[in-house]
This record gives sequence, C-alpha cells and structure tokens, in this order.
Amino acid sequence: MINKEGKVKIPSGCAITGIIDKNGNKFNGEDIIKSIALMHERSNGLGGGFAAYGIYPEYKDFYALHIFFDDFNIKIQTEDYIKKNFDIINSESIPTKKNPKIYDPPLIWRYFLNPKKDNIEKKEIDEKEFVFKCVMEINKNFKGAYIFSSGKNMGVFKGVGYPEDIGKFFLLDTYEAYIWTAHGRFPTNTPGWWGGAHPFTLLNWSVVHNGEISSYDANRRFVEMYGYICTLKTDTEVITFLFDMLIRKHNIPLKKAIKIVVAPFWDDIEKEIDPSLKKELKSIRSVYASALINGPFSIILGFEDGILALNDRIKLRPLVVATKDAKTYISSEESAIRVICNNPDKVWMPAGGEPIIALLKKEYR
Amino acid sequence: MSLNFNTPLFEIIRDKNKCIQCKVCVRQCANEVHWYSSYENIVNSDNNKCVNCHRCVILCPTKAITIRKHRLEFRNNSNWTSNAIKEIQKQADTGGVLLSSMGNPNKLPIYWDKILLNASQVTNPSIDPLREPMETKVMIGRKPDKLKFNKQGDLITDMPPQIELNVPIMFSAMSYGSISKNAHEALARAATKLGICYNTGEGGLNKDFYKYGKNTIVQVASGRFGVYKDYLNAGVGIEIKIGQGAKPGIGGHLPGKKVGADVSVTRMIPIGSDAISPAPHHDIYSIEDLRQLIFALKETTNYSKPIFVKIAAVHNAAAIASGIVRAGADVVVVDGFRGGTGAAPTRVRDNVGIPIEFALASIDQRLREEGIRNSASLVISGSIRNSSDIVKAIALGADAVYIGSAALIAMGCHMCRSCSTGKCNWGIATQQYDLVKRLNPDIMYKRLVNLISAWNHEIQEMLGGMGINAVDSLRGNKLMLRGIDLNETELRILGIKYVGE
Amino acid sequence: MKYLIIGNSAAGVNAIEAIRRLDQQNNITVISEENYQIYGRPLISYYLSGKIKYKNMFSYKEKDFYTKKKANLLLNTKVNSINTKIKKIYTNDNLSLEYDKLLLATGSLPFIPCIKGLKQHIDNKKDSNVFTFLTFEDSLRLKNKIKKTSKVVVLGAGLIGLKVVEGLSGQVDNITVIDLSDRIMASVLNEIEANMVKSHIEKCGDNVFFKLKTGISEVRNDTLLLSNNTVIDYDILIVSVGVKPNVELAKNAGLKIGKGIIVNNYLQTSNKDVYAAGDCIEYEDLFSNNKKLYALWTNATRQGELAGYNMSGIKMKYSRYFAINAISFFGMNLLSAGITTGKDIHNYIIESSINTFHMISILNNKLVGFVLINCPNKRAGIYTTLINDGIDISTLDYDITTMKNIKFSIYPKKNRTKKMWQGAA
Amino acid sequence: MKKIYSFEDKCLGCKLCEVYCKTARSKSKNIIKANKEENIDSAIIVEKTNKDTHFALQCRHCTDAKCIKACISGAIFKDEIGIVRYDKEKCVSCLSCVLVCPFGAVRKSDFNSTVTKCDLCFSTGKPLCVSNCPNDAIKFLDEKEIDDRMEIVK
Repeated sequence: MINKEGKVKIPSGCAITGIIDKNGNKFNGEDIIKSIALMHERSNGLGGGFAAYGIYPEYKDFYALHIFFDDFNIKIQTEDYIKKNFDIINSESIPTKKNPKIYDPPLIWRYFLNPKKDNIEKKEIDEKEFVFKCVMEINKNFKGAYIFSSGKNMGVFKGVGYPEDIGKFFLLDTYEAYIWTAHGRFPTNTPGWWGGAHPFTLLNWSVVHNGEISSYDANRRFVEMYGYICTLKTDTEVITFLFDMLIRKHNIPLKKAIKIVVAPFWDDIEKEIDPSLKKELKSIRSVYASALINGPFSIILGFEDGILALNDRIKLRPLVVATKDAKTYISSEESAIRVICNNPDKVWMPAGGEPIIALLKKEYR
Repeated sequence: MSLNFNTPLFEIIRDKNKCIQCKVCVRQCANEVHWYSSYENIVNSDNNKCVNCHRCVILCPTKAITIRKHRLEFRNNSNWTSNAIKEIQKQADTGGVLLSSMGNPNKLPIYWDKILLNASQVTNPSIDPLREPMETKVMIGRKPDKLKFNKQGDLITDMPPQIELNVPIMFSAMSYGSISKNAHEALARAATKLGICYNTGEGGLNKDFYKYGKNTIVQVASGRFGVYKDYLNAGVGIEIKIGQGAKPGIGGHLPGKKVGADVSVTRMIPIGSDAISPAPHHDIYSIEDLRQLIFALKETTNYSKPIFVKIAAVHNAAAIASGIVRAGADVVVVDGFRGGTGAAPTRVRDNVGIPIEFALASIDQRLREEGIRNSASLVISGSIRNSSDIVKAIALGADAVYIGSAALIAMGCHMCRSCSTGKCNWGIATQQYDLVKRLNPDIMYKRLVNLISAWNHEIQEMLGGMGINAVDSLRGNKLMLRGIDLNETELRILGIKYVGE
Repeated sequence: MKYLIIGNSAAGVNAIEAIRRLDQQNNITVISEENYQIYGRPLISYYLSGKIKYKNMFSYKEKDFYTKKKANLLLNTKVNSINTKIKKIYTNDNLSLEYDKLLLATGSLPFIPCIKGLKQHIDNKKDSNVFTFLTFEDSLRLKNKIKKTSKVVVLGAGLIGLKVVEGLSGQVDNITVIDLSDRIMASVLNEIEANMVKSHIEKCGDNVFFKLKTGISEVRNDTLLLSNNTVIDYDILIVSVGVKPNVELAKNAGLKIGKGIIVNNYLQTSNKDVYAAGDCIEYEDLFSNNKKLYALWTNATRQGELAGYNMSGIKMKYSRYFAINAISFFGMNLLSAGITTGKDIHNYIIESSINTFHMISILNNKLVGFVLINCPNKRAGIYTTLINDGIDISTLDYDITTMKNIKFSIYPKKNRTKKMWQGAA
Repeated sequence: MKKIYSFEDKCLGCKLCEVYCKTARSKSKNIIKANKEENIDSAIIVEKTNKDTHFALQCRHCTDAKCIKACISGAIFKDEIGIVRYDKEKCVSCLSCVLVCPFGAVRKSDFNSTVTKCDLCFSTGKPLCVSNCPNDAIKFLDEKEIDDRMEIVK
C-alpha cells in the first residue's frame, strides 16, 4: 500500500506563481489560473491550489476555517469541538462547480469563527496561539478532518487535480483578492490527497513551494520542540511552521527571519566588516542553525500585508519576478508571467537566498 | 620463584636474506626485543618482550621483519578461551587487578555499521562540494531560546559564549602525563591550523601551550591537577570530567615514574609522586553540587567560556544529561563504552557502559522532549573511527564529536594497547625523553591536519550527496538514516527506520 | 687598472680567482717561467710513479680556466726586473709591461747545498744526470732518464726526497737516500715517528737504502765522495735537500726581504702596490710569533686568494698560519699539523702500535699540534680546526686527550649546530 | 643553494640515513646488496652526544671550502651549483682534504684509498638520507630558509 501524506515524507516537484497589487486593488482569480495553467507540464495532476487574500471583507474580523471532511460523522465531531472553543458566526459548504477531471472530492466546508474569550483566558495565551492550538488539535486528533485554511479575510482552495481544473472547480473567478498565489504539484510518491495539495497554511500564512528540502527532519524536530505537530510530513508544512514560529512566536522581523531560513554563508559572514552585523549573523546562525532550510526550493509566502518569494541559498529551483505598475508577479517561469502581463516594467531572476518582498503600501493595509 | 606461565603473544619473523644488520630495530625497540650478536653478525629477537607495536617493522629499511600472532594455542574451548586462561594465570601470578589500555576490544555490536545513509536522486539534486559552498562549521555552546530584536531591528539578545569549530570534530581529553608533550603539541598545533579544539585532559596545561589557547579546552577532573585561575582562563572552554567511557565510575592513576620535572610542574604535584584521580569529585556528590562547580567555574572565567560536562555513556544517560543541562552546563559530552584510555581495569573497560549510538539518540530525544535541546550542545566520543561515523552521529543529534584513538593512530599509535608500560615506541604514551622525541610534532600535526581535512572532505561529499550544504541541516536529521540488522527496539531507541521503509 | 701576477702556481691562480670574484673588468696578466698551465706541484712525484697520467696532471683547473677568467697567460717568460717607481716590469723577451697592482707569487727554488762540484753538475742541465725536483719539467726529465738498471742516489731525506723515492720505487734497481740528520723528515717528525715511517718505506720500497748521519764531500761524475771517505756510484743523483724562497726579483726591486719577502697583514710588501703570496714570503707562525717560511700548498692557496682580494680593493687580513702536512708513503698516511715540541707543551699519546700513531699536543688548554699515522679515520680536520680557532678545550663537551675517535660533537650543542648550519663561510 | 641540514632535537640516532647513504653511493642501488655485499662508506655520520642525543653530519658544502683549497690535484671541486664534489679518478689519496675539514666530514674510505664525502646525491637532486629520515631530522633546505631558523639556535 502506498502511504499518504502524514505517514511518510513525500518529496515533490512543482510550479508556483503569485500576484500582488500593492495598492490593495482586488482582482478575480482568472489571471492566476491562466498563469498556473501555462505551467501545466510542471504538474502531474495530483494536486493544485490557490491562496487568496482579501476575499472575505464582510467577515474580516473572524477566522475563516476551510475544512475537508471525509464524512459527516467526523464533521459533526469536529463541529462539536469547534463550538466548544469558538462562536460560529457563519458556516457553509464552499461552493464548487462539477468538473469531470475532479473526482472524489471530500466534504469542503468553511466556518467564520470568533474564539471564546473565556477559553483563551483559561489557557493564558494570546488569541492567535489559541487558534493555532485548536488547529493543531483537530488536524492531529480528528481523523478524517483537516483544516487547510485558518486565517482572517483569506482563504485557500486546493485539491487533487491540475491547478487550472481546481481553480475552475472552486469558482475562483467569483472571488476578488489583492494577493493570489497558486501551485501545481508534481509529487513523486503519493496517490495525492486533497489535504496534501498546496498552498499550505496556518493562520494568515500560506506557502506555495517548489522543491524538496533536505533539512526536513532537522527542521521538523526543531519546530516540534516548540509545540508544532507536523501531521502532513511535507516540506511545505514545516516551512509554514518555521515562518509562523519565527515571526509570530519569536517576534522576529521578517527580514531577520529570512536571514535565518536562508542564512548567509559563513565565508561571507567572516568577510562582513560591520562588527554588529557580523555578531548578529553569527548569533542567527548559532541559535537558529536548525531553522536553516536546505535543499532546492523556491517558495512564495503569503500573508495579510504582502508576499515573500525566496530561493534556496544556491538557487536550485527557478524563480522569476516582474513588476508592472502596482503589481508584482512571481513565478517559476517567465512565460507564466508574460501570459498575463505581456509588457512588464521589469523582469529579473533573484539570486539564491535573495528575498523578494512585495508589501501592500502602508495606506492600503 | 622461577615458574613463569608467561608465553609470548607474538612471533617475530626476520628474513635473514633481507636483514642487513643495520641494527635500526635494536636501536628503536624500547622493549629491548632485538639484540645484535657481533659474534654471529646477526640480529636476534626475543618474542616474549614483543608488544606488536610495529615500530621495528615500519623502520626496517629492507622490510625484513614481520610479526605474527604466536602459534602457541590452548586446546579449543569456546568458554575457556586462551585469553580467559591467560588472564587467570596473570592474576595468579601478580595478585593484582588486570589493567588494559585503549578501548573495549570485545566483539560487541558496532551500531555505526548498522546504520546507512541517504543520498539524493533526481527529485533533489546532490550538491558537489567542489563547486558549491559546503559548510561544516558548528557553534558549540548554550543557545538562548530565541533571539530578540528591538524596534529598529537591532539584535538585543546577549549571546552566551560559543566555540566556533570549522569542522565538527575535536581532539578529546588526553592528559599531559598520559601522553607526551610532543603529542600534545601536535594536537594543539593541528587544532589551531584546523580551527577546531583539543582538550588538555586532566593533567594541566604546559606553559609552552598557553599560546594555543584559542583552540584549547581545559579539563577539570576529580584530581584537579594543574587547576588554577590562569589555567581555567587559558582556553576557550572548560570541561568538567565526571566520567570516561573506558572506565565509568573509576578514577585514574598516573604512576610516579611518569611524573618527571615538567609533568610535575604542569600538574602541580611533586616529582615522582603518583597522580591519583579519585573516582568521584569529592565536591560533587549530587547534581546540585555539579551546578555549584559549573557556576564557580563560570564566575572564575567571568561567564566568558562554555562549560562542558563529560560523562560516560551509562544506562540512564538521558536523564543524567537532562540534569546536567538544567544544572547549567553549556555542553554535554558523552563518552561511549568503546572510548580509549591509558589504563583501566580490564573488567570495567570491557563490561561497564553502553554503546554511544544509543546514549546519543536517547539523550537527544530526551532533551528535545523537554524543549532544552538548544540549551546545550551535545558532543559525543568513544571510538569514532571515520567520517561516516561522524555523519551518522550528527544525524542522530550530535553537534560535534571528540576523537581520541583516531588522532593517536594518525600520530603513529598501532593499538598495541601497552600504554601503561610507559614505553610507547611511537613517543605517544610515554615520558621518556628519547621516546618522546620520536613523535615529531612538525610531522604529526600535519598528519592530524591531513586526517581531519580528509574526513571533512568526506563529510562534505556525504552532505552534498544528501542535498545538504550546511552541517546544521544534518543535525538530528534522522530521515537521512536507515537501520539494517537491527530489531524493533533498537530502531525505536535510535529513532530511525529500517532500510527500505 | 691592470693586475700583473708573476708566478702561475697555487698562489697566482687563486689570486686570479679572487680578483675575478670582485672585478670582472680589468686586465689580468700572469707570467710564468714554466711552459704549462697550473698543475698541482705535489703531483710531480705521482707522475714519476705513473699514478698520475699526463692528462690528469693539469686537472687542477679546467682547461679553459684562463679564458674563462679573462686572464692573459704568458708562459716561458722570465721577469728580469721590476721598476716600482714607474710600475713596470721587464722580461727576458725585452717585453715591458705596466701594472697597477703587482703580485709576486714566485714560489721557491731548490736549495742547493755548498758541496764541491755540485753546482756545476746542476747547471749543466740538458744532459746532466744530477737533478733537482721541484717542477713538472724536472719530473719529465727524470722519468726519461731512468732505466731499470739505474742506481739512484737521493740527497736529502725530507718530504721531497722521500716522495721521489716512492715515485721511483720499482722502476730502478737501487735507491740510496743520504741525509746528514739522524732521522728522516727531521723537521716534521720526532724520532719515534720517523722510525715508523722509515721502516715502512724500507719494507714497501724496492731496494731502498738509507744512509743517515752522512754528509757528502764532493760530487764527481757518476760517483760521490761521502764524508766518511767512502765512495759510492750513481747513475742518477737527485738533490732534494729542501727549498728556499725565490726572492731575487723582489730583492733587486728594492723590496724589503727577511727570510722571505716581508709582507704586512694584507700581504702587501714594502711597496704598497706590490703584493706577495705563497712560498716566497715569510710570515708569522701561530705559535712562535716568529717569522717563518712554510712551503705548503694549502697556505699558498689561501694567501693567493687573500692577496687577490686585497689587490682588488677589499681589505682582508690574513690569519696566522701553522705547519700542516698530509703525506703518504706507500699507503702509509701521515697527517700532522702545528707543533708537538716546545716549552710547556704536553703530548698525549692516544694510540700507538707498530704502524699506527695518534698523538695530540696541548699547550695552555689549547690544542697546538697532532700527529696521526695510519689513522685516517680520525677526522683530523676537527683537530686542525681546534688549532686554527684556538679553542679552549675545557669548553668542549668531551675530554679530547682521551678520545680515540675525535668527533664533531665535542662542541657544545649551541656551537655545533650553528657551525654545521653555517658551514665554513 | 639547497643543503642538507640536521636537526638534533629531532634525531633519533636510528642511523637509517647511513643505510640509505650507502645505498645511494652503491653501484647496485639495491639496499640489501649495497649494505651487505658492496663495501661502501656512508658519507653521512650519525654522532652521539654526551647528552645521549644524536645528530647527523655530512659535508657542509662550505662557501669557502677548505678541502678545495687543500686539494693538490683538483679532485675536490665546486660544481656550478655550488656542490663540493669529489672525483676519485683525479685523487692521489694525499688526504690533505681530510686534514682540513672542520667537520671531519671528508673521510678516508674504510675500504680503499679514496675519500668519502657527501655529494648531495647531485645526480638525482634528492638526497636519500633526507627522504628516508623517519623523523624529519634531516632536511634538504635552501640556505635562506635556514637563516630564519638560525635565530632559534641560541
């Protein structure tokens, strides 16, 4: 029998793409589907998905949980747990459109939730940590239920199939977002499971990822020391956890977090002339040695204020960036950008370890 | 009493056609095995004295000498082996505790050999260390739980002291006294050249070697030999030695004949006096006592140096290690049951302690479960034989390894296990001037540098094969390991899967 | 600048080399009365014996030595006079040559004792059967003259005389050595040593006979009248009583002469542009502080070199010298240096047997001399250097008066390492 | 010019240099034959000191070589590199060279009337004593290299 995600570590290759409008102007999912569809060859039909930010303005103060259920039984059990911890503002089945290429979908539901203040106070933790713990609990202990999106005013749509089919399945042309990211999956050793598709998310973080990280178990055992439970055993999951841990839990600024996961080489640190910077880099590499992400990857990290695109330190995966007016495009292939933006202002390939950060302008956040 | 049960262990075979009577063997054997007969113009040998150290074999210019296991046998008996019989005869002869040198030689499983490594194929490119950076630097010392930055993005966390190692290998504690000054010089110079550390052992630090301080870890053991303020401040780290893999629970004894003028000054004991290290530290009878010593040392060195605590790998090593970390140690050193020694009671050496592989895996797991793995570095030792042992150790969770026997072998040790006689023909485990001279630090430090450089190349190759370009990403990365010929319990404790899984 | 060197043996040739080390440009002219390029003068007896072939006679320096050193060599040329005022010399070919710096390396001449009839026999060079033995020409002539049946008389049992004996031994029927002294090589050897050497020569030589304590009253054609009034026949008479410095030219030029040409520490004669070196000069003995004459190859090479340096402008003092002899007769090696007799000198005989002898002489805690017979492995150079450097032997690591095998480790560690690493500068 | 230098604090007195010197100077170049059958002198001498230490000594190839000055036949000469060499064909065995060598490094042969001295293995440029010293107590170094170390020798 072939193991699903969660039983065994699955390596995979992929296509990624992402768009942000820094002015916060929203646009529907047609462009992102077009872009990811161009890279059809980079997927094998075993997974595709999208993350969109700004899609639930009417519920923007509530946690939007997207959940896959294997059956109604588990749905009821899970809802019981949710009800104990949250006030359910709204819940509904996520609208989909039948597509012959998409089969055996699970039950796909979304909930807009407000955590119960009493419960948070009982645990003496902040709200986000409370939600994080609930998500961990459900994903670990409620077999057949899987939360694949848990942020505010954002959502993930993913499943087994080619990404363009998934996009149409989820009617993404009906959603408006200022950030879109997408992923087409090429797993090498899995039947494909809806939960295993990208993006992977936690709270407001979403990650689409191309590559395979060879530091996986070092990273996993590191984040697990801080309360994370890697249920999926995928690289993307551990990357998401790393960012969540560094930025949310350890309060580390994004730019420093980047220095942790794609740490500068020791040789370059030795050459650094600014003593305080040198000390900082050495400290980063000492304390967060196990958070270094190794192996080939390109990722797009989405969050409420923008996106971060990043390559591994020696650029073993493709990554292209383009800008046009207020929009920034990031993709595995330049053609996937040109298909939706035929006259960009600027196109370039960032170097290994060189982060691309595209943020909403302050006034639009 | 003339009755002597001793029989030769080895047989020296000299090819008469090749022997040119140059007498190099005669001059070079400190055990006086060879002697020249001018009457016959031949060189003769006395098998009884031979310890099979190969000095004569290596130096004989015509390679006329070979040494073999002596053919004398006892009647076959799987229970009463010749070794068992000889040990009884020896004890009946002397009435003493049997002493042995170097590590446990018995045929017990070597778990390194039952663990196999991974490599990338297709989905993940392997990295060529000849073309791409390949980092093997590690930082040894306590790490804070997290780094804090102020609003301007400046780092405001004060880092505890760290030791930078260019290669995750150090030379383990071998005292001046048990080994020669020249051996120490070679280790110190090699460590300096390589950007790693060597350890003084418990014999103090010779004045001539203070200059290698940046690459020195000084040891404080139960005998407290040569310990004073300058000594504690001389290196980059201090190691409290609680135990040693070769003889857990046992102290040490340097015979007075090895305490010459220089050793005496360095150890701060009278010339010719026996240097006895008690089994326990007489000020450490519990974990809280250890904490006091750790902080006493930190106070003395103004919190500028990581404090190592070294224990032997024993049954509940994981719990002990956790206690050591909580007692404030910055580095935990665990020495496995194959670790070497100048001299140990044979029964202890061969029967006490556990394999380092298990101690390591269980300590690493325990510290992670307690969320304190980052609070201390974990260094292991005890018969690391090659670079793949090191890669496996790091993947099982070690930050670095100590090597002792391997370093000695690089300097000429042939594992004849006669260290305690003080007549080491290779100038290592001896204080006899003419023998010490045979270890030329100029040559031997280069051999050590060669060895570690070679191992580093190999580590880099293996890392690259796994698609990793920094050793940081190997640490605790048990997915890179698979077990073979191991049962479920062994796999569980090691935390690795079986091959093919 | 013009350099002129009179004499083309050890001193002259080494002067050329020294000058050329410092001065590549200026003219050097060398004048020799002989008809050959430089040869090792002591080799003439080996040529006589046949041990050295003609071609190897001239291997002291390579064939193109003079060309390489850009030195103009005038052979067969005798200098008649020197005018130091106008710095010119005049030769027998009516040639006059100018010089700026002149070196007299005229060497020595055979000493001819005042014996009735001797001088006229020697002067009658071409067909004479009376020889001196100092030049290759002498050796060539003698070798031509001898026959298996020749009866040879050697006058003088000194070094030259005995080397002639060795050279002729086996080639002629009978050799008689006549000397006034009671022992052979009286100036070098004491009685014991002399006897040891003499019996070795008698044993190894073919029909060699010694007539010591014997004088000659008259030299006649083919016979000698001895001082005891007996007469002996000779086919060949070789006069090898000794040598004397060749100072005639210097004397006529008005230079100061003592036993030999007088020079200062820089080998300058009484005229500042005229230098002298080699057998023709007298110089200070290391031990006696007396002016002495030593006709020794080793000393001549050193002096020639120093003279060369000083002539080309570098001031270099010459060290004091002492006698130093390496001689072998019929395979018996005799090495000696310094002095072995004198006030307060204590001799230590370290080894002595029928044909070996090893003795060193100490004066005021310093080694002043030694004799080694048939002990060639005794590394005698270490002794020689102890004498030369005036080392206080109490500072050495070993007591050399009892050491059978002298070795370099006599020097304390610091000294020996430095010496070894530096070598002789 | 490169010369052989001996380091007393490293020398073990094993005398392997002598064995290899004889081999280098042999006809057969076969270590066993050279040392067993051919009568060959070693040009390198291992000396024992009064402190029971050892050092090896051989011709120092002096700048101002006294042996050359003393030689009457041109058998000892300095070659173009500066190596003091010996040509036994020209030698008349007068031993003048032995008499003046300050190191006793020019010796008469134990076996014949020739003289034994080190020629730095000039034909190969790789002195065998150096390459076979087990403790690097004999090194083939440029004179300039030794100047720096001279300071250490006090």
